[in-house]
Amino acid sequence: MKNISAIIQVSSNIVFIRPLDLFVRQVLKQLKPFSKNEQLLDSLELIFNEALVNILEHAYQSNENGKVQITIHLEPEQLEFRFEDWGRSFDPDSIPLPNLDEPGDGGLGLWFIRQTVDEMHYTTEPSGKNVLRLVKRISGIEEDKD
Amino acid sequence: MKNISAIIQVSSNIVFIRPLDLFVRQVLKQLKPFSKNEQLLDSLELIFNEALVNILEHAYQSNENGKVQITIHLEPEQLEFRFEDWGRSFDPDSIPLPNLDEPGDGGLGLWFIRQTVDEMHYTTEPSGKNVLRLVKRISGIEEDKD
Amino acid sequence: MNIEERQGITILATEEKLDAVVATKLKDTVKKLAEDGNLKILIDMGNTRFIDSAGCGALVASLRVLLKNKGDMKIARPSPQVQTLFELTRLHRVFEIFDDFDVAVRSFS
Amino acid sequence: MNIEERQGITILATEEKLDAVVATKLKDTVKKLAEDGNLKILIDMGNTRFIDSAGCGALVASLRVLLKNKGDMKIARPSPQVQTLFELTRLHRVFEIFDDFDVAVRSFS
Ligand SMILES: Nc1ncnc2c1ncn2[C@@H]1O[C@H](COP(=O)(O)OP(=O)(O)O)[C@@H](O)[C@H]1O
Ligand SMILES: Nc1ncnc2c1ncn2[C@@H]1O[C@H](COP(=O)(O)OP(=O)(O)O)[C@@H](O)[C@H]1O
Repeated sequence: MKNISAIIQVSSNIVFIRPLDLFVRQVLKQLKPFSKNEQLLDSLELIFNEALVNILEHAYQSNENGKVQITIHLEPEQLEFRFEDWGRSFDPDSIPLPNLDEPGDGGLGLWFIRQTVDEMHYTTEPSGKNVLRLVKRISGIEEDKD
Repeated sequence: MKNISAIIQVSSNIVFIRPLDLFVRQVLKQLKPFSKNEQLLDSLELIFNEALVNILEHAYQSNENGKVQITIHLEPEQLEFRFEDWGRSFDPDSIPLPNLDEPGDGGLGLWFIRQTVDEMHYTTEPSGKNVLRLVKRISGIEEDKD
Repeated sequence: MNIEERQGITILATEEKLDAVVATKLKDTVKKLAEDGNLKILIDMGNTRFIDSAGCGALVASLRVLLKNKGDMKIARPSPQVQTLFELTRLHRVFEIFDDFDVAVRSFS
Repeated sequence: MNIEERQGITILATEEKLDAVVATKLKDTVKKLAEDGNLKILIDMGNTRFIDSAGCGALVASLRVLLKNKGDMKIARPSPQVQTLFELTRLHRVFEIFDDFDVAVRSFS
């Protein structure tokens, strides 16, 4: 398989959450091994959604005029989601694990992401751009011709 | 409603057709008056799909290494789809109407598009970039909070 | 796409979308079925929400293959979007179309 | 979201997604129901394919509101994705969950 990429730029408007989640799920669904693995699709849809919602809610604090750029990049052996925003930055290492004995206190999103991906990198560039890169290694990614 | 835009860049790979169609439908579905008008959603999904497929099949002749950039732009009174490609160009005015008495001869896609939109503009820039702009005027576009 | 045999009729059920992505596959499948002697084909569109120009083209090409082989192809359960497009392109006069699946099956005999 | 009354129980059916987009609406709806004296609430997730952390948070907040008002909230028919997430977050120990809708309704009496 050749590499497959999509770059999407939207404003930080919640109207884009579901369309983007579906876009990603639908791209993956046409590729092996995702096409036959609903559970894998579910978990990737979930972390994509959590990362995007965090940008709208935390980086942009629900201000709908922010810009979000998302890159989906597929290689035969890995999947990468890259999120870029120009809002508030944060230090992921400072975020504590959620306390599962106190449900409802939040903090689940980043924890879901960390549990699912193989690599997570967050950097703030001097220009003020924040980049979150999520990498999941999956072998044998290819187009499903059936 | 503030204007809503999305810009999407993908390679000319058929794996993106369905995800993009769904993305567009899903964005529109969250806005009035589309949310309560399945027929309007159907016709916009159709022409978006026809324009995209034409680029993959005709501008890039099914070569999957081409680049396609799509802009969806919503204002309170109109919807615009803009498609940019760097493949073969053509002259839409030279394309005859389909002969409905000889079904299966093709030529339906552009005809569907023309029947649906209020404006269609196709230009080839000196750089070789082709731009297809489809504009549909629809009054009262706004977020559907229900 | 799902293929089933019932009372000597081959029922080909199309999926959510009958679009450019699957148009060639549909044509090839029907051609192969006809070559293997399956000459009564019912396209069951009950699960199909959406058709595009490529899907319409594939249905016309499939009908041609069957007629050439002295077979027949009919269509069952088009969705509103499919029905609208058939009417716009006048394909509702070209295809024999049934809203009821059982009536469609019986119509072959 | 769809709300129905059956045998003194308020059944709130969630849609395809119980996500950040509708989380606030769910919390507000349950709060309003509780304030109006509807204290037995069944969240029917039979149509819900997907839940996220915001959806989980909204369910926990809703349960809290009901318990504070001496009511109760239960959950029926979680999808595999929903069930998986409940287990991962240990919410399956917090909520009373039923695979069968009728059993869930009867459990209130
Ligand atoms: N993209 C982001 N930009 C800024 N802050 C973030 C971002 N993502 C997460 N955070 C911070 O990390 C915290 C934990 O995030 P998360 O685990 O998703 O839980 P929640 O969103 O429920 O608080 C957030 O409350 C926020 O302070
Ligand atoms: N984006 C495009 N780039 C180049 N040529 C195009 C493009 N769109 C349409 N065409 C030309 O116009 C013709 C008619 O297109 P259309 O009405 O969609 O029918 P069909 O795709 O079935 O031929 C095509 O056959 C092609 O020659």
